[in-house]
Amino acid sequence: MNSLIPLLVAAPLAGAALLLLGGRALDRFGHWLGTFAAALSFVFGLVLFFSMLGRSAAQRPVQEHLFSWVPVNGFQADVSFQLDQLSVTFVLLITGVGTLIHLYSVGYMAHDERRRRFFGYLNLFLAAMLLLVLADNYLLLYVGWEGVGLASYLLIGFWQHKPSAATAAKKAFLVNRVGDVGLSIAIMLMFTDFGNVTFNGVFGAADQASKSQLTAIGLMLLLAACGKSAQVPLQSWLGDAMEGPTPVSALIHAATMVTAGVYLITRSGAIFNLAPQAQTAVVCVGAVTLLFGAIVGCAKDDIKKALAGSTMSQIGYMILAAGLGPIGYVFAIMHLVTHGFFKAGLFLGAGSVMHGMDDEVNMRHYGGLRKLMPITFVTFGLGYLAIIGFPGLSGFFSKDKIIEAAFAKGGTEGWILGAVTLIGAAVTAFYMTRVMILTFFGEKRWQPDAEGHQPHPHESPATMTTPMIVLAFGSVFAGGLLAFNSSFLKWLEPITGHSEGNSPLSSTVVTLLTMACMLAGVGLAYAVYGRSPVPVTPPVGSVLTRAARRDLLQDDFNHAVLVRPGSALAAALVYFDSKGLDGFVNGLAATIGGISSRLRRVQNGYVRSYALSMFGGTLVLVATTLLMRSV
Amino acid sequence: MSAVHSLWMEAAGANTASIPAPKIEYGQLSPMLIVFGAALLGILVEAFLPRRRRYGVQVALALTGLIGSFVAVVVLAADGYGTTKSGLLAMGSVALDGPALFLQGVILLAAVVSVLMYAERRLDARVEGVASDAFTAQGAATPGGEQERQATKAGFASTEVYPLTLFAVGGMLLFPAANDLLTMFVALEVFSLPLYLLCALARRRRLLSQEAAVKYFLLGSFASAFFLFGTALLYGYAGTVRLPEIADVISGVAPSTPALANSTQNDALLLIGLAMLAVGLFFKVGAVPFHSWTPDVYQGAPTPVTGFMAAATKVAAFGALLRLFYVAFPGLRWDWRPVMWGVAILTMVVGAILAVTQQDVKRLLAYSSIAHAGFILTGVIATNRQGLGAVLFYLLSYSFVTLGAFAVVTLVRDSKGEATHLSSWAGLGRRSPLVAAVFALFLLAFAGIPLTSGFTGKFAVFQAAAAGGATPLVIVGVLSSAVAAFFYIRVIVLMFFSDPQPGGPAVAVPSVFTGTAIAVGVLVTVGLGVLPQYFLDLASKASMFVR
Amino acid sequence: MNPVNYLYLAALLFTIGASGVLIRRNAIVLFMCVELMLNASNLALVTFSRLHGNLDGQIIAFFTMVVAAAEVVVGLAIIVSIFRTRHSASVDDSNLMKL
Amino acid sequence: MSYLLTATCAVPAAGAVLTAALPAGSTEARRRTTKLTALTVSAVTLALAALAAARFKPGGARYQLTESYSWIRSFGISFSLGVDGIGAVLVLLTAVLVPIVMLASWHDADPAPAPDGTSDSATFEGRRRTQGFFALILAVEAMVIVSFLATDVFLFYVFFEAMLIPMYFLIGGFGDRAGGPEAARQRSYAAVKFLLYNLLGGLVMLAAVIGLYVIAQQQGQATFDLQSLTSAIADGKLVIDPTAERALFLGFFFAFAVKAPLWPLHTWLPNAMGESTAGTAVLITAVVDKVGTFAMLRFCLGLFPDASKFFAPAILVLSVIGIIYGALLAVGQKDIKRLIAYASISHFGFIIMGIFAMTSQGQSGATLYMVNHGISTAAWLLVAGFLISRRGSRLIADYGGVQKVAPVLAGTFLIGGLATLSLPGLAPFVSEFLVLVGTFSRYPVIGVIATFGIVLAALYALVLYQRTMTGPVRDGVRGMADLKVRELAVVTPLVALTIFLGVYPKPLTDLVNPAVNDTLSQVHRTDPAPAHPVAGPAGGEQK
Repeated sequence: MNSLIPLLVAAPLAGAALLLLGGRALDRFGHWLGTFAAALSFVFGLVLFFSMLGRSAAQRPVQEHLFSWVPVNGFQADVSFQLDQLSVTFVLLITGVGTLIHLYSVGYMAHDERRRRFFGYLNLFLAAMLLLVLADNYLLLYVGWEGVGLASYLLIGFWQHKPSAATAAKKAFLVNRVGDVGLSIAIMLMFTDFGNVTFNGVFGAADQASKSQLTAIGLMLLLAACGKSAQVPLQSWLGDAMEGPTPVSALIHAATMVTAGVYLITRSGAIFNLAPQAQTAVVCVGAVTLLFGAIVGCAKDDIKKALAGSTMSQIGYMILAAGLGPIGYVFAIMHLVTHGFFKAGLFLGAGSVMHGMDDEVNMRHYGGLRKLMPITFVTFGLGYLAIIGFPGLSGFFSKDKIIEAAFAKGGTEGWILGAVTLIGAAVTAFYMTRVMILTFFGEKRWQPDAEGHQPHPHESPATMTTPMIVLAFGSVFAGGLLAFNSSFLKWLEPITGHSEGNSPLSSTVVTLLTMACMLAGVGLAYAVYGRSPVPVTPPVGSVLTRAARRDLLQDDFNHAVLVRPGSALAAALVYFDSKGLDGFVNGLAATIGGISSRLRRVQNGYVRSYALSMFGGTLVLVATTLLMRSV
Repeated sequence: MSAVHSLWMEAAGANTASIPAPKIEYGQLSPMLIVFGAALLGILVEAFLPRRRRYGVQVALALTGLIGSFVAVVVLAADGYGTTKSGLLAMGSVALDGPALFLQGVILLAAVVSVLMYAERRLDARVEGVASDAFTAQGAATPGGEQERQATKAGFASTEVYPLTLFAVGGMLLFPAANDLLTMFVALEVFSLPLYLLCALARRRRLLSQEAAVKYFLLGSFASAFFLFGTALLYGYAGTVRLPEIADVISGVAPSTPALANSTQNDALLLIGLAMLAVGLFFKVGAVPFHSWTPDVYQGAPTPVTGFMAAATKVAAFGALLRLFYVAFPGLRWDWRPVMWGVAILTMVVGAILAVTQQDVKRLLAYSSIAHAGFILTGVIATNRQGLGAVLFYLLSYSFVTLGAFAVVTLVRDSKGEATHLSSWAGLGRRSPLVAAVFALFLLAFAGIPLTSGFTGKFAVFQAAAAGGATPLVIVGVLSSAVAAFFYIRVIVLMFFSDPQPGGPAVAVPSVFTGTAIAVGVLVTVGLGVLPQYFLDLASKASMFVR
Repeated sequence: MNPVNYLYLAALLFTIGASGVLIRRNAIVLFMCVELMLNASNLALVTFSRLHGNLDGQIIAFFTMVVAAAEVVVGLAIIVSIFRTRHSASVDDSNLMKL
Repeated sequence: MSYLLTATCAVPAAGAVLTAALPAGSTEARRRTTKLTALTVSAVTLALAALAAARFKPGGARYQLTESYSWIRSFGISFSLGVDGIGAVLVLLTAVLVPIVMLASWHDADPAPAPDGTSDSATFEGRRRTQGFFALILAVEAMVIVSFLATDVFLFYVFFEAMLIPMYFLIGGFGDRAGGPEAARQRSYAAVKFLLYNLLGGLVMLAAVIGLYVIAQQQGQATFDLQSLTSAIADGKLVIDPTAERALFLGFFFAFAVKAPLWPLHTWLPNAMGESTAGTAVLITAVVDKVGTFAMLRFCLGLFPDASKFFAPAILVLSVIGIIYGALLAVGQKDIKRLIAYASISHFGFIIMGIFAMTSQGQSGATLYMVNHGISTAAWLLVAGFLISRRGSRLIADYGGVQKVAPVLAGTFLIGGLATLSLPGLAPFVSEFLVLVGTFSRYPVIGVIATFGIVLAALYALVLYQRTMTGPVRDGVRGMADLKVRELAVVTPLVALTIFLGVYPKPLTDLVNPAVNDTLSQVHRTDPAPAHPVAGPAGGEQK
């Protein structure tokens, strides 16, 4: 049975290899091949899941060692997998949502001549992501970690002929690389501290290490998580990543890859639990991002960028929860799963809208689409209700738990975090309502495209709507299912551990507060956007709005602090290299040449001066010889 | 000398009946005797043979003499005269030992190759329908004058260059073997005087040639005067001019003449004399600051003669220098070494730096020869057996590289004769890759690139110097090698990577003579680079002076 | 007279000769100065011979004279030929080759 | 005594002579004969090298398959060859790359059309151009292999220096025809710069070689045999006083640092790689330069253990500067090949850092890095060369949108770039990470700074890809052909190796580890022990 674990990764990897190397012969059915590979992996995942269900909690985690990968004396890293409750959760999410999105893409990418390659990249992504969650050591995790980065790079830049897409892809990879530095250093720290980089080894020895060492490792892991999960301060790439095809945004930049940071922190709980300062840092990052993303989401007119802001904010919730320690791990993962459903659904809905609107993304050019795209409207709407935490739907259960956990942190910290999460909930409700109203309600504000064609919105084909419907089911029921009888808590607890904390507020009070915040957000949005016609051109807005439209000036900041000085430094070094180092050498050569030309003048062709030099030389010789004796 | 002297003393004693005939070991002196004999025959040929037949006879005679002499050297060496049976000849005025035989062999081989280059008559365009070599038709004729034109037309040739060369070779054979200062002085003059004349005999650019001769002559005799005065002072110090006896006096084994022994001037005489002798020899090897004649003379002299001078003169002069410092003045090591250090450093550095901006290939090679003199001096300074062997080996390898290089120079010609300006060498590698490649090989050997003889020699010399405690010299040597490499590479770049000039020089197809000369050069250069063991052994076996 | 004085004279002559080489321009005069240096050496040799009481120095002097004579032959030949070409015996005119 | 190693060096050497001696001619058939001959010779060399590597037993003596012939007895010099794990992988690298380079340079040495439209095949040079090019490549191969196999310091030095000459002619004589009218001048400048820098390094090393010999001679060890010297040093039979040892170390190291090249001695590399053909550039950076880093490991550390330890911190600082500096300069380049050259400088910083971190991870990583950098840079550079030959320009700004017209070319170029930025799963990652972890465990600060090099690597690699391959199709790029069969044959093995060694580097590490352990014991260094070692068998199924 365990030998199925490598096949989880191998199936999509083989699919990717076939699709990318296969040539044009595969053009006709390549997309189905890709979908099949994903589905196969999902089936393997299910089989493994059920076999795991059949074992007792202590025997659920299994290891599968393939081969020794990097063996150098003390440093040993193997290609070896670990499947436990946490990873199987991810496996199911990844392969499940992944399969649906493959299916969706069959329709969405139908007219793209490079569709085969698109599926190849998607399969590659799945393989890397599965490797990430299945690795039993940090170095192999790192392979998956960067592998998903690569897939993300390839898919964001899939429409490479668009310079904006190519730039966005590069930016995503670069920012992620900064995070990867953190992961690298964390692994090196683990090696120097423990002489080991496997999960079991490191976690087993963690309690012997000093707090400062653990804090350092924790902070470096946080840096990695920030990069991958688009958390402040490495958040800037996610908005731009929306340049990729919408299925990509749904799968990678909403449901799975961006949540890898949450996985990493949860997985490394043994380290974080012993490093409170690192945990504090995690919580702060989560809290800041939570608000940051939400504010950005309020200001964006591009539907995908608004959703991206929302993703950032929701992952902020998860990171925050993960930073709370055993109080929050389970809920972080739970929110991750529910978010995977409803956010993927929302993105697919947005893709469906764009599909119908000739790839228009500006919500101010939408309006009144609910009648023309009923399925999209309903599925999107369910996703909307889920995300704002409408009671009974997925988001309600998971988000509510996180808010409770935030309060449960205790002390001033708990109050602050609770307040932040509540504000976040309100703002979430506001911007999501805004998205709903702008897109599906109100009057038509459709604009002709560059060639003057009016859009003719229409419902998407079945390959696209089916996944949306499935995901909508997930958005509605997943939360309840997981929360029911605390089944998810019990499932994960052996891996992550759990503690209740001591909340100053009862869970009912928290729920009520959350409800109130949500309603306030919805109401405000309706007051602003629902009661009066929405202008096609955005109003100037307040300073905050303008800043939020520019992603709260994050790019400007990066540009001013990193890019511009960086390019200036590079230019200066280019100059230094040619004028300084080379100049020094050339100068040396020129000096020798100069001495040579000057010395040459002594060779003036006159016998007498030659004789003089000989005579002078003789005198010096005689004098030196005599002098040497007298000394 | 003292033998001659005692002869006189006894004569003064009116004991005429018992005048012993000086003992002359003709067999062991045969290398020199053969060469001098051939030279004398050559003069007879000049005197009695009709012009048309002189060329062939002279070439044959010279080659026979030189090769015969070389055979004699080899036979002597094989008989062990270089090692176990080494000793003094001609009543102690000539030494027969390893270094002498080794260097004589090198000089003779270099001379053979040079004579091959002399004999080349195919390179220059046929002037007035007559095959012409590198030498003027009539040395006495005014350049560009009617007389010269007529002589050329008549097909005259300066065949006297062969006996002249043989005389020079004879002197050179004697020079490193000379065991007293007088013999050394005589040998110096015997090989210098013919060279002065040879310099003046170029066919083309005769003004330059004559200028070279006059410069060489005046400066050369100036230097000889120093050498002679140094001899006088040393004689004054030691009362003898025989090198081993001088060494004995210096080391106190044999007390000097009482007349001067107590004089406070005593050591001054010795040291000044030593310095002046050194001047004479430094001049010949082209060490800075006694080098200034080298570029001018190398440039002006007929190229085969330049090659001969650059190779053989340097060998002979270094031989004498070695014998002087190793046999006569080993006890004064601490006095002369600092001076030698200075001279060696100056020579390496100035030679290399001055070469950087040269535009004429012959001058470039001249400066390169100066730099090489510096490298060899580092080996002399080592004052150990290793150093001696290393210098011997270096001289062997250097002479063939330099001969080969000058031989190639004779090939590159335009309408005015040899095209020695570097700009006309541009793109040579594209027109005549073989010639350019051969020249590049010689340049690389000069630069000391491994797998060429230049590298082995440089390694041997530097190694000996380092072992002798002259590490700073090695470092200076290495750095100036780097500078030197710059200009060798510049020439290679010019030949291979520059576009040929329109109307640039053509490469003449040589006859078998120059062809052989170049081939020997290539062979020795590569051979001593790749498989030097035999010759290193030879040099090392030879590296013991007889006292 | 103290024979050492001859040594001083020899040194003086040698210096005069050397200075002459440095100062004069005419090739013949230059050459004569060189001869003067050789003869200064001869004087020194002979003097030392007297001081040491052996005859080697005197014999060397004879050799030197022969060598000097040979040098004259060669030197004059060269100088004459260059004079015929340039109609000048000034060594300063012979500087086609330099640098 | 087997003759396998001698054969491995002799075959390409003889091949070089043979190729050069093939009849000249400008006809296609003649040229093809030349090329096929050279290719066959290099294939035979590869087979011999593979055989040698197969015969090598990782658990056995440090040097195996040894051969020794007296060469210059006077100086204790012998023609001694022997292979250790490090040498074996590098010989394999060389033997693998040379045929690929030949195949990639198939038409680089065809007679170039002269400016006036006529072919230069009329000239002698034009007719011999092809022979010359391929003979020079084989000569370089032979010399490099000798350098990797030499167990005699002098023998190594001789070939270390001598290989400059064929390299010099390769750089100066054969350009990529993309430089415009200035090209010839630039090229000869680059060739001279290459030669002078390396010659200076070599001469300084010569002084040190002599010094070493003299010291050894004074203590009765008049030999250049590496093993005798190292064991004499280890046994205390040969004692070099610290000052002298440091001076000698610097002499050796200087030469290797020029060749490698280490900042700030690197400035010859961008010129040399920029102006030469892509194939030559691969030879420079992937093969010849490796001799420098290889020699640091074998000679600097083996002969001067204490001095190596003494200078290690300073060298690490230089190498980390090189990493960041090279990467930053790569970012600032306008010329594709110069960009790759600066990227290589950054990578050489990693290699040198790994060597002087003096940990087994660092040194094994550095050795792997040499191989992986060779393979991946070869792929990147050769594809860049194909690109440049299509457009006739090296300027990044002249390209754009290539992926639209030549997707396979763009794809392989991307893989090359990804390998350069050490993407996990590709070979360079393993080595880079080992170097970093090895450095970090002893010098954490330097390790951390160096780690930021990976961000810059991503920057230059992706910027290059973005500017050349993505975006709208530029005018000069329209109609550009995709990779041809020959070009695919060049790229495929490289890409395959890059992936294979990224996933399964064990065959190489098994070869390299014992030699590295031996080297470390020569310098009396052991890996820093972890602060809190994991009890019991750590991680996986290791021994």
